[in-house]
Amino acid sequence: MLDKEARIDWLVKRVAQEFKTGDVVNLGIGIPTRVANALPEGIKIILQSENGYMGVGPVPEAGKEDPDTVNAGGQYATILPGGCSFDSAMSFAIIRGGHVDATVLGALQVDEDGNLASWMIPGKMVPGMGGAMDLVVGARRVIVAMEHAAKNGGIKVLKKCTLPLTASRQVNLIVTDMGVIEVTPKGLVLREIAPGLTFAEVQACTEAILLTPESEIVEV
Amino acid sequence: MLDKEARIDWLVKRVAQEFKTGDVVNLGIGIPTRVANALPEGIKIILQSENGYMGVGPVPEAGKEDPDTVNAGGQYATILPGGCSFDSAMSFAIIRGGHVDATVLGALQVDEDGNLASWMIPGKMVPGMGGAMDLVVGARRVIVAMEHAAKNGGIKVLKKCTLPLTASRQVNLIVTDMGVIEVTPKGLVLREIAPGLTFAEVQACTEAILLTPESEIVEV
Amino acid sequence: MTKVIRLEEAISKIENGMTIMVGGFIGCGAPSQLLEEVCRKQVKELTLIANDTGILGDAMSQLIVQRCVNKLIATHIGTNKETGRQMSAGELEVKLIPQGTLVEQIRAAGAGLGGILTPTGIGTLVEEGKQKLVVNDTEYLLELPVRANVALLNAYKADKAGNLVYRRAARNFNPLMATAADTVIAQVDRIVEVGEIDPDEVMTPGIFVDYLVQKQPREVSSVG
Amino acid sequence: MTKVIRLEEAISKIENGMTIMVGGFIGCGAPSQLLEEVCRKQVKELTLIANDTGILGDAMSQLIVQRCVNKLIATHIGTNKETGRQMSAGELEVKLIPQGTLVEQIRAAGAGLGGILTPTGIGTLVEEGKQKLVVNDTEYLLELPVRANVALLNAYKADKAGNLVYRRAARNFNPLMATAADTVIAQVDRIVEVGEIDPDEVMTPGIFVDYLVQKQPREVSSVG
Repeated sequence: MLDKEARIDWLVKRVAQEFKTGDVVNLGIGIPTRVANALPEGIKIILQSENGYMGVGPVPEAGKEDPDTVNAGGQYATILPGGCSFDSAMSFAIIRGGHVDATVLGALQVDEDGNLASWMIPGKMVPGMGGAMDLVVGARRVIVAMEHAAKNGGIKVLKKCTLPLTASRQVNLIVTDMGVIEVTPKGLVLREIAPGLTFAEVQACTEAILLTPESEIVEV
Repeated sequence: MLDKEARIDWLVKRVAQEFKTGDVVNLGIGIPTRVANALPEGIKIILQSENGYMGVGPVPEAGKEDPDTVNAGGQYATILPGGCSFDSAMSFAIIRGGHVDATVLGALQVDEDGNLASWMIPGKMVPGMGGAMDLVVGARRVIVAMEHAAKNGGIKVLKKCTLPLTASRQVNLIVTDMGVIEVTPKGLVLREIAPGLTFAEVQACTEAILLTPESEIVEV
Repeated sequence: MTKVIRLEEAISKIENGMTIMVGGFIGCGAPSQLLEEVCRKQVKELTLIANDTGILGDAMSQLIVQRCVNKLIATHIGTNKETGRQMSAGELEVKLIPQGTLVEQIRAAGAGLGGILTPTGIGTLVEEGKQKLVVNDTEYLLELPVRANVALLNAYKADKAGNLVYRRAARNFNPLMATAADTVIAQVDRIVEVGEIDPDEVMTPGIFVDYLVQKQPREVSSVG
Repeated sequence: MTKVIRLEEAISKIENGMTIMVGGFIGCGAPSQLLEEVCRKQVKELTLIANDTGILGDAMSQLIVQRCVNKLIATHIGTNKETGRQMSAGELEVKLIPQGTLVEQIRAAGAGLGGILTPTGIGTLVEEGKQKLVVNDTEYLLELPVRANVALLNAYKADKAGNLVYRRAARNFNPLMATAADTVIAQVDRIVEVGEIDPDEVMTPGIFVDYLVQKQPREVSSVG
């Protein structure tokens, strides 16, 4: 089995394979942000930043930061040639109107109906949903990219989310450090397993029942 | 009594007295357009053109026409310094959102409830409402500027409009070549009479009962 | 993989029976050369969504004159007498909509909204068949999104990524329609390289625009 | 009758208990000097409408830290821990709204719409207490307009007629809020004469803007 950092690398590279040139993609904070640097040779996607521009470029060189050009996480950013800026109404028209091909974001929980919980833990952490609810409803494809288990070992891929939802039935794909899971009408199909792991090991870390690509319930 | 052209001049000048410097005003085609050139000394208003700009200026000199700068009637126009252009969504946000202080427009009929008919004569003339319905609903003040009687002598200031309405209960002031009529909860009050006319002469050309400024019903 | 294509190829995206949106306001900002090609190709049975049908003689008006359209959604048809004639004769189905409402319906389609509530049209024929809602003691009409298969636009400047810049009153419906059609084609006066337009100058993000057609300069016919 | 006034005079328009809207996105495009003056003047019991409450230490965050606000409408408060603390302690009323919904609510107020239908929030806590409508077999939430007494904005450039130009990601909520408040005050880096901004460059028409405040250059404190 790979070590943790290598497994995250695998996850990030695997998400990056989901895109084709010209796709408009919104990447969330954290692991999803790393996808931008892991694209296969020759694939060029257009990154949207929901605070108001298209064509997110690399982090600026030290000393060249522009206080008016930050990403949705508040960090200094750049705009690539061919990019453009706009107000929040246009930004969310793009998002809600189905003009974003894919959004990649983290999750607290995700379940076999494609429900997503990512914005609050009642009584404990209530940062707010920001643009996440619009992104998850509006993007053509919703890809959850996260570590398979919570830091405390808690299970995150559930039969039914227990935390307040970000959106109902919108997740299409779950890519974790353990594998690639597609949300289908029949349930969660484990399409790929991370190097060195077995189906049973992934299922053991998952509450929802995983299906094989042949779409049969697997005896664990 | 003044001749017809002089009476229209009186009407136009009288409408122009309704504004104060800084007012945002939308002027309809025809008689209303003439108001721009009849403003009292020192009064500067900001004219909006619903096809997409603020700061309508004078007609351009011959040879200096810009095909991208036309008014809502399709005629060549200019934009004054301090003006700005925008798309139709912003234009009607300005109009519907209550950011236009007054709209001045013509009418086929207007009645004592402040109803306005200006956009169609069934089976005869159906040009469409264009931006008129939004202007009449959205402008803070709606001023009808028109000849008191129709070309065929027909009466236009009625008890109840018979033509399809442009909007219900939105007209505030009716300025005609015969007088200035305010729409009040009690009914139509004839505030001013054009030079050389009598109250009885105005009432004779009006179906709705006109009230004196003292708000008493007058025996004609 | 450039977005810049020839006029004929662009208009080949429009099939008989499609719904098209066309920018412009009484001709100003209308994509005249795209429209001429639609007429030349004799595309038929179109549903046309536009502010108006131009002034008799201009490119927009010819869509009606040449009977490419059998259903029209517009705000004003008074500047093209042929539209009124075909409507009266029962040859053209016409739906008239308040301008501010049509604008919001197109925007709603582009922005993924299910509709908007407007006070415009309350107490008029525009109410017919529509749901009314009361919010804070005021009555509103629920107006639904309006979208098209193809949008034909006019822009002053574009880069090869499809970012568009409009000029003066020629902007009007163009940027809204860019968001509300499956295929978006813009006729452009000046096409520049990627990077030549400042991000803040862009009025329509390039992601909305599928094809760009270079507008051809025309000889101005001398008078007399 | 110029719109350019002093900072102190501008902030005197804000009274205790008012509802204010403030542009900016985690500090970027926030009117920092206007906010500092609100704090200095200790305006109290404000309802604040903003995307977020800044990063602890910046001007926006100080509105919360200095307890100028007793009700907050925002989309995200994770970057200012004091906001969460006051909320948990019951000292601050917080209403969290999806960002795209807040944007449309502000726009609706400015554009005279009675509300908009959005799919965002269906099946979540955001539904609570809201009317649902079904359009073309899809469920939507009816979201109502949101407006304020005063809007505090940040712009890069303005002319003395109040026309505003924003820069890059500093645009965000600023142009929307300009349309949805009784009094609109903008902090501006560069104020130029009327006529110096091209009509097509303007992002917020001057008619929306009541007052302009010249942003004062600050000495950049050297590190270490």
